[in-house]
Amino acid sequence: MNQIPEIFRVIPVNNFVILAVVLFSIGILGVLTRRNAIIIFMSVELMLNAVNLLFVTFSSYKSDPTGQVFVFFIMAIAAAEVAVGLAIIVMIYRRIRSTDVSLLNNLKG
Amino acid sequence: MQALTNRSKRVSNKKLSLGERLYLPAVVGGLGITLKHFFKKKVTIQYPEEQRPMSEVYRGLHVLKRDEQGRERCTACGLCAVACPAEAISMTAAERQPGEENLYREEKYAAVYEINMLRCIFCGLCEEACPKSAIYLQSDKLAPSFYSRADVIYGKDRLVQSMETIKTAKSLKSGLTTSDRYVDKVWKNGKY
Amino acid sequence: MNPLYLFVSPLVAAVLSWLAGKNGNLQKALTVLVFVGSLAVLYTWKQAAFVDASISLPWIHSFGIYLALAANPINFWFLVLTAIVVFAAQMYHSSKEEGAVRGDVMAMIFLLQVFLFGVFMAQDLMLFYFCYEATILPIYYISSRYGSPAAERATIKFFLYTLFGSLFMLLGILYMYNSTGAENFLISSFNPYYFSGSVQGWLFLAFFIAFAIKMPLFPFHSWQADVYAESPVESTMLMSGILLKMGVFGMLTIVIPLFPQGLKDYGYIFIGLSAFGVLYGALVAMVQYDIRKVLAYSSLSHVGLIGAGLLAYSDVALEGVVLQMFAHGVNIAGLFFVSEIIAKQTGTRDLDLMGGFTRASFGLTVLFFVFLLGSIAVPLTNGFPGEFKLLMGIFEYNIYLGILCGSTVILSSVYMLRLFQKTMLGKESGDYILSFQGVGAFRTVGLSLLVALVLLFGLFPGIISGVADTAVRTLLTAY
Amino acid sequence: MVQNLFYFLSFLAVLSALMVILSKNPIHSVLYLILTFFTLSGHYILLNAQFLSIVNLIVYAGAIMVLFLFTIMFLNLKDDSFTGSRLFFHLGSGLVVFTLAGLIILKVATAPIAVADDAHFDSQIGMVENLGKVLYSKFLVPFELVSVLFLSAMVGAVMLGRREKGEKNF
Amino acid sequence: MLTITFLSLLGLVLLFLGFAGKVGLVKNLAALGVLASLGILLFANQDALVPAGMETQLLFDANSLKFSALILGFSVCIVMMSRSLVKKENVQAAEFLSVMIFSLVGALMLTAFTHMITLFVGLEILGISLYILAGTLKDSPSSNEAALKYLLMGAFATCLVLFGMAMLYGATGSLDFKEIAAVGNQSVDSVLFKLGIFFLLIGVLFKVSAAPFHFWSPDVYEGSPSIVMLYMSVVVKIASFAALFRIFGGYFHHLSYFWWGIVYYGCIASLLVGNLLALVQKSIKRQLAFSSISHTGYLLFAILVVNNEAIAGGLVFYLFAYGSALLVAFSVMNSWFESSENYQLDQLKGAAKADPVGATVLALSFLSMAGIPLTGGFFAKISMFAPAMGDGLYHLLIVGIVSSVIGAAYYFKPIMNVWFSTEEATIENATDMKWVAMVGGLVILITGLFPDTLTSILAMI
Amino acid sequence: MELYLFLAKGTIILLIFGITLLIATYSTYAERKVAGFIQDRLGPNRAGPWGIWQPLADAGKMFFKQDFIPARASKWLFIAGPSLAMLTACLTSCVIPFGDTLDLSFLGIEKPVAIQGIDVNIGILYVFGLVSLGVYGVMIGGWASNNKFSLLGAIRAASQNISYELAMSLSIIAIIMITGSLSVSEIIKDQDTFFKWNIFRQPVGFIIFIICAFAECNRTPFDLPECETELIGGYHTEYSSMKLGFYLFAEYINMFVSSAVISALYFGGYHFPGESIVAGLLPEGALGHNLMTLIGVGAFFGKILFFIFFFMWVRWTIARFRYDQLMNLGWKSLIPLAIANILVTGAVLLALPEIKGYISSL
Repeated sequence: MNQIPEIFRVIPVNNFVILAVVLFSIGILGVLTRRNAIIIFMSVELMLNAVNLLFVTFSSYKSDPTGQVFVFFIMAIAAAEVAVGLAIIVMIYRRIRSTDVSLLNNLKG
Repeated sequence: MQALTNRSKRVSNKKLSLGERLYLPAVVGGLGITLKHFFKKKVTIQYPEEQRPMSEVYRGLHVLKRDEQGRERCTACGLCAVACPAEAISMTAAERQPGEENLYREEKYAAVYEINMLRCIFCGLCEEACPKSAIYLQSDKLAPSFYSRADVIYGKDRLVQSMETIKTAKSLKSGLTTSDRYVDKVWKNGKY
Repeated sequence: MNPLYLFVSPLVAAVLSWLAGKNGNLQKALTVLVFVGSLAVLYTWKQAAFVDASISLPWIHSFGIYLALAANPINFWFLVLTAIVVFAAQMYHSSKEEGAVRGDVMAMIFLLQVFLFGVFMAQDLMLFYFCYEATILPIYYISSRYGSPAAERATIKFFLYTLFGSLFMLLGILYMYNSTGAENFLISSFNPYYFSGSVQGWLFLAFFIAFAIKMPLFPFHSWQADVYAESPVESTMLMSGILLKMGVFGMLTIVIPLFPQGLKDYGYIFIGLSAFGVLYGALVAMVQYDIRKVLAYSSLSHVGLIGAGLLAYSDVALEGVVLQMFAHGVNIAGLFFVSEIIAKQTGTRDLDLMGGFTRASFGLTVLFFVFLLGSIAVPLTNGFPGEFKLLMGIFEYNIYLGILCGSTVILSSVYMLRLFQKTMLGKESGDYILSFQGVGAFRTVGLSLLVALVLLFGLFPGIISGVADTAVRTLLTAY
Repeated sequence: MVQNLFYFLSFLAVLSALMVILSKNPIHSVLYLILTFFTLSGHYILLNAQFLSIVNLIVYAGAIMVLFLFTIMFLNLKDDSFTGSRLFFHLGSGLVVFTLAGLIILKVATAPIAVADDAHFDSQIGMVENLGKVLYSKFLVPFELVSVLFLSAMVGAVMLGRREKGEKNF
Repeated sequence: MLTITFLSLLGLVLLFLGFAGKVGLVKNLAALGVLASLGILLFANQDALVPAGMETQLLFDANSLKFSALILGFSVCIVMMSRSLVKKENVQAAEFLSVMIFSLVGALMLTAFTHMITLFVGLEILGISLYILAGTLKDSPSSNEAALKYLLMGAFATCLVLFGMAMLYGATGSLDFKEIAAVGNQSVDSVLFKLGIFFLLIGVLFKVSAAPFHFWSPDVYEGSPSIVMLYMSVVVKIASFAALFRIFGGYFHHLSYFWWGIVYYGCIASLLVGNLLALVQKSIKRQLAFSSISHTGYLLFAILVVNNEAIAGGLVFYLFAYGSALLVAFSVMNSWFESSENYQLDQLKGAAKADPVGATVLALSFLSMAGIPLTGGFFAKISMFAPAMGDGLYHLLIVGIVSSVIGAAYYFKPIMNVWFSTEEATIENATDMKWVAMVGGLVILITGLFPDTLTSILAMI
Repeated sequence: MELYLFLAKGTIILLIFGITLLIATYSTYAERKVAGFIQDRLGPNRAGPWGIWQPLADAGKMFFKQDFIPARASKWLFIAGPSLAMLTACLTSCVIPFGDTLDLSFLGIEKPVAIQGIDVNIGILYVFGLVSLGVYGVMIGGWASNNKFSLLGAIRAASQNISYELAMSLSIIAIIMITGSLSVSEIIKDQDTFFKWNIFRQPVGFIIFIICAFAECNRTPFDLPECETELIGGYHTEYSSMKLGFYLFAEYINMFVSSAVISALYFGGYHFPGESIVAGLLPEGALGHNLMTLIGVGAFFGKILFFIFFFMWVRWTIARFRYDQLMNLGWKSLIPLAIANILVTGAVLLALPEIKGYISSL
């Protein structure tokens, strides 16, 4: 019963971590380079998913359910965040007819 | 306001009760009704195979009648065209030449007789107007559908009764349609 | 008598004068009352050889700060000077023409007096710092609110300068507290043996920068002239007369006894700069046309001398410091007082537009002249003994520095007499002089008092030195 | 077999993630992001976390991304193109991020990471029963508190998204 | 735990009351409720409702009680002040207040978490509520913009925090801070552990808006309604510092070789950036926003020093002094201006003539923020500087001093405008609740003159 | 013997897939037939006896119609839309157990083979996952058409699906609470006697579920996304040929799957009343077991067909909702009701052992 499945033996945990890091960096890049608020927000979701992957990976490899529970929390909270976020984006869109963050220049020092 | 009859239903805007607002009883009732219809006798007539019985006074496609000898009855008097509310009928009169007596009953005849079937409303006034009992609307023939505008104008080639029906006809009336018979029966009798 | 008296009475007076508002007579009465009261208290202390003149109450447990106040021979003359200069300033203000007297200014000056007493009597470093910082606020208020339109900028500069310096002092205090493992900030719980040489050096620099900016000594003086020129004269009098003495006091009671090694290591740099400041101040004062700026630079020059004396680290010099600081306080307050009267009357502060004031009021000319003489340090005025001792001390320290500082004797007479000549003598440049109504009785009495002090301490410097000298010497020999 | 699957999914994940941020059309980005989520769900299944994999689909692909798609369609966004003036910024940030990521990856690639051994391994941890037990016993309090978050988010989304009287635009 | 439950229910009740249209009741009940929750926090056993043996992942120890008390205390005032916002603008009282109260739940969680899950949930409850609050003024473009910027940056920061947590989890196999801290000792060389600490720290620094991760905060602060800005810079600051302190001053304190340098340079950068940029602002809100960054710098001292137990009190003191000063300043300015949400420095000119009491209190509060003696801000600064001095952080202290001076420079601008400007007053009406302002001023003075009163009150908690 | 297992399983999967398609195909026929009957008509009856070749004829027509892609449409997405709709629809049926196990020991397969694509322990979640993905097909298609009506239809579809998905899952949770498993086969196993069918235990849940199922399938009365009177054809206005066919077909597959899920969750799946009597009549051993299973499969399909009929029946009975009514119903009635249902179920579950204990103590 408690035999370690094949995948845990043939694929080192590092591979998953690397994949997560790559996805995370892509997310960061998206946040940094894109101007469309929605796409920035999507990049954030991508980053969250990279984190989720990390948690699941560690959780599975370490055989500890906490990580997966955490992922559950992250997912739930991400959903709430998206709801609020999209409401805000829609609000902005009503105001400036765009979601381009570089058009947001009311506030400058 | 006093209702004149007791047939009209008074509309009330009272709030629906909880049971009514659930809609479920109403929905179930509706389902019952539809289910009842599910098992009802079907009213479909499978047309080419089965045909609906036509009314005796059905006004179908026009026909220009011939008399017992096969002569065209129409004298191109134009009363039908005058009577036509849709102005669907047009004609050109011509004089009968010697030797054509077997073709036309009177000295004058319609060289061209056209009915625009798009205009025609199949009201039957032409039939009523005709003093020579030349035009009738058949009760067993429907005006077919058209595929081109040229088909719409019915000339004499398609309106005039074919000779075969004359031969088989036993009498003036027997060669005619149900409509003919009906008209004769009802009020054309007195005219002769 | 409880030292808290000196705290409480001006505080009460501050509230009262705020309430009194524009009522000049009430303000005058308060001024005199507090002045006399303070002097009386101080006198009783001195008579009792400062036996009961101390108090130590726990104030802030969590930081180990005590409300420790004490009057002693060293701070005695500072306290007296505070009373006098505050009196002078308030006398000026409360005797202004009808409607120009402000309750808030009076209240702020009284508040300033509270903090000044706090600074001079504080036996706890944090309390010292606290009051030291707090003194800025009233001055800032008066200068910014009632100064010329340019005063706002000048005072904020002053404020930031002093804040900058005093924060270093704060660091120093905190360092002392931490490094010695002391449970409190009482000055008595520190001594120089706690600090190694290099640490003393750093601490010296931290404290010195605070005090030097306050005084101000030569490289840190750039705020001074503007503020003096743009502020209302009350605050100029206070700043020049007493606020800068806080720096002197700090040097005397904190830097010299606690960081002798630091003073020795770094003092020579600053003594040179101070001595240069003496010359620089004097030279600049000579070419100024704004009457306030002349006095401001003269003050810089004098304070440079005091600073050099402090850094010279000898008993003679320190005795001179005490004498000179008292003299300077009285003289400069008087000078500003009189010059403001003149400037008000002529409607300008430009020396070129003044002149011939003698014809308007001979009495005022005399008063002015006496203050001038005191400032030049002519013998028999109060400036002389202090300057003499200071120069002696500096000569002992380094002869070239002595010569540099000695130039003040000549140069101060040059610019001061130029001042006198331009204002009092010569041809009057308008008929304003004829309309001069006189100084007024209250001011006359007050000014006479100041003049009397100039002469009194010129003739009998021993009144001061008798109290202070032994105490000052112990500062050098205690450790 | 498993390895190939892993590499295939990873390749697809990275590719679609890249396309998310490179696509000009926001709709395409959303779709690529959904694809990424699918690949990640695949990874979760590989990792024996069935429950999360399906929850990932339901929550992310089924709810969150629908919301995104919905909003984008709602707003009828046009293509968003990279402009020249920001090109250097793009290049720069790309370079920085990739350098940093590269460094991290180099470090991580060889890092020893402790994993469970045979004796401690439990293949059931990713199953819903197990997760449910942990969630509802150990983490009950935070779980309940998440409801506060949802309530707050709900109120906020309604408050912000609601059209005010007199507002003309949709 | 009890307080958190109470607050959640309170928010719910307010929401329903709002649906029922009882707005007046909502406003009163909100303030009363928060006050009651403060009472519950102080006088009730927090674990009263928790069954024995159940893990809550929350632990209300002395520090967290202090921070929580501070949070709730300030919140009472802010909730009371927010009546004016609700009155002035087109804002739904019930929604606004209940979201604010929900955010308090998050704030309290941030003071008491023992586990990453509670930390994360707390962060997000607070964060999401704040995104909403920032966008409350739907008609104002700046408010919209603030909400969006806060949202994007907040979400980004959350990701960084999570990434750090994931790495820590990978390194230690646990999400419990105690266990991580225990394992942390042995994982000096672990790449994952380092990465974890790094990202966690960066993320949290983002949240507390320490430079160089501060760039969102001025915009967000300026754009938000002023009540919300006040809320962010007081309550949220307390909560996030409580969290930062709990992690890095508490659990990971002994692991300082991992994170100390980052915080150190972050601290210096915050001090300089905040103060220098605040110097050139024309809008008070923006100035205060930058100054808030600089205060973040001072507060970071608390994380840097070795003796973290001792400085906790100082941290609380600082937060109290800063918060009360800001609160007082805002309450005065709020009553001065009827409609404008974006106070410009010029608007304050000559206000002292129209309203001397308000002006005095305003001046006091700015003095306190500048850390001038006589005010609480002075002892607040001392309580940060003294331990740092004990640790020998001389360079940091010098930066601190320089930036204090710069700080004083811009804090005096409003004072100067209020008091020393000769122009006619442009303020719209005098402080309507003078006694409130005076009490506020008195509090500042009392904390300045007798800080022991505050420390002894705090010690009782 | 792995090979046999593989073959057996493969056969079953193919069979399920085939039957799914077949039923969906004939649903189109049935729909028209039922519509005819309910409206006192005959329905299609020209292609073959009783018109049974009608679906094939339709399919043929669809194939040969012009395949039109609007000029400004997003081409790939335009194609992807119907494909996705079809894909998600088809994938769903694989976790539904159509019958009990088959004993194939004569082929050497020791373990009994379930008549089910795959038995995952989160089966019902799988269904939900796919159902929630179904909306993409509609949305993408609607958006890609570059037509306002399509877009409106797509947006309506999306919001409708999202709204009703919530109530749907909430209503299921009550069942999961009773059964204690997410696996569909477990849920069916739990309803082994007639009165343990969930329809009796969860009547409210059933009503919610079935309403939501209608909404999820975009069936009348919730066919707002494609309501002709307002939106022409909704999201598929611009579609023609087999792409349109896919959309329509997907709808029928969804209907089939919904019916299957309803039967499985609430009507005992392959169980039928009087099971034990039937079992008694059958021979012992593998043959009997297999026969029993097949009868069960028949029963299941009977139920499924009934529900498909029910779908159609409702379609021709109830008028279409207005959009705000739809949303109000979903958010203001169904979701609270579902939550209340969960609470009540939970309370009863907690109280049940007490009550039982009390009764037994009497």
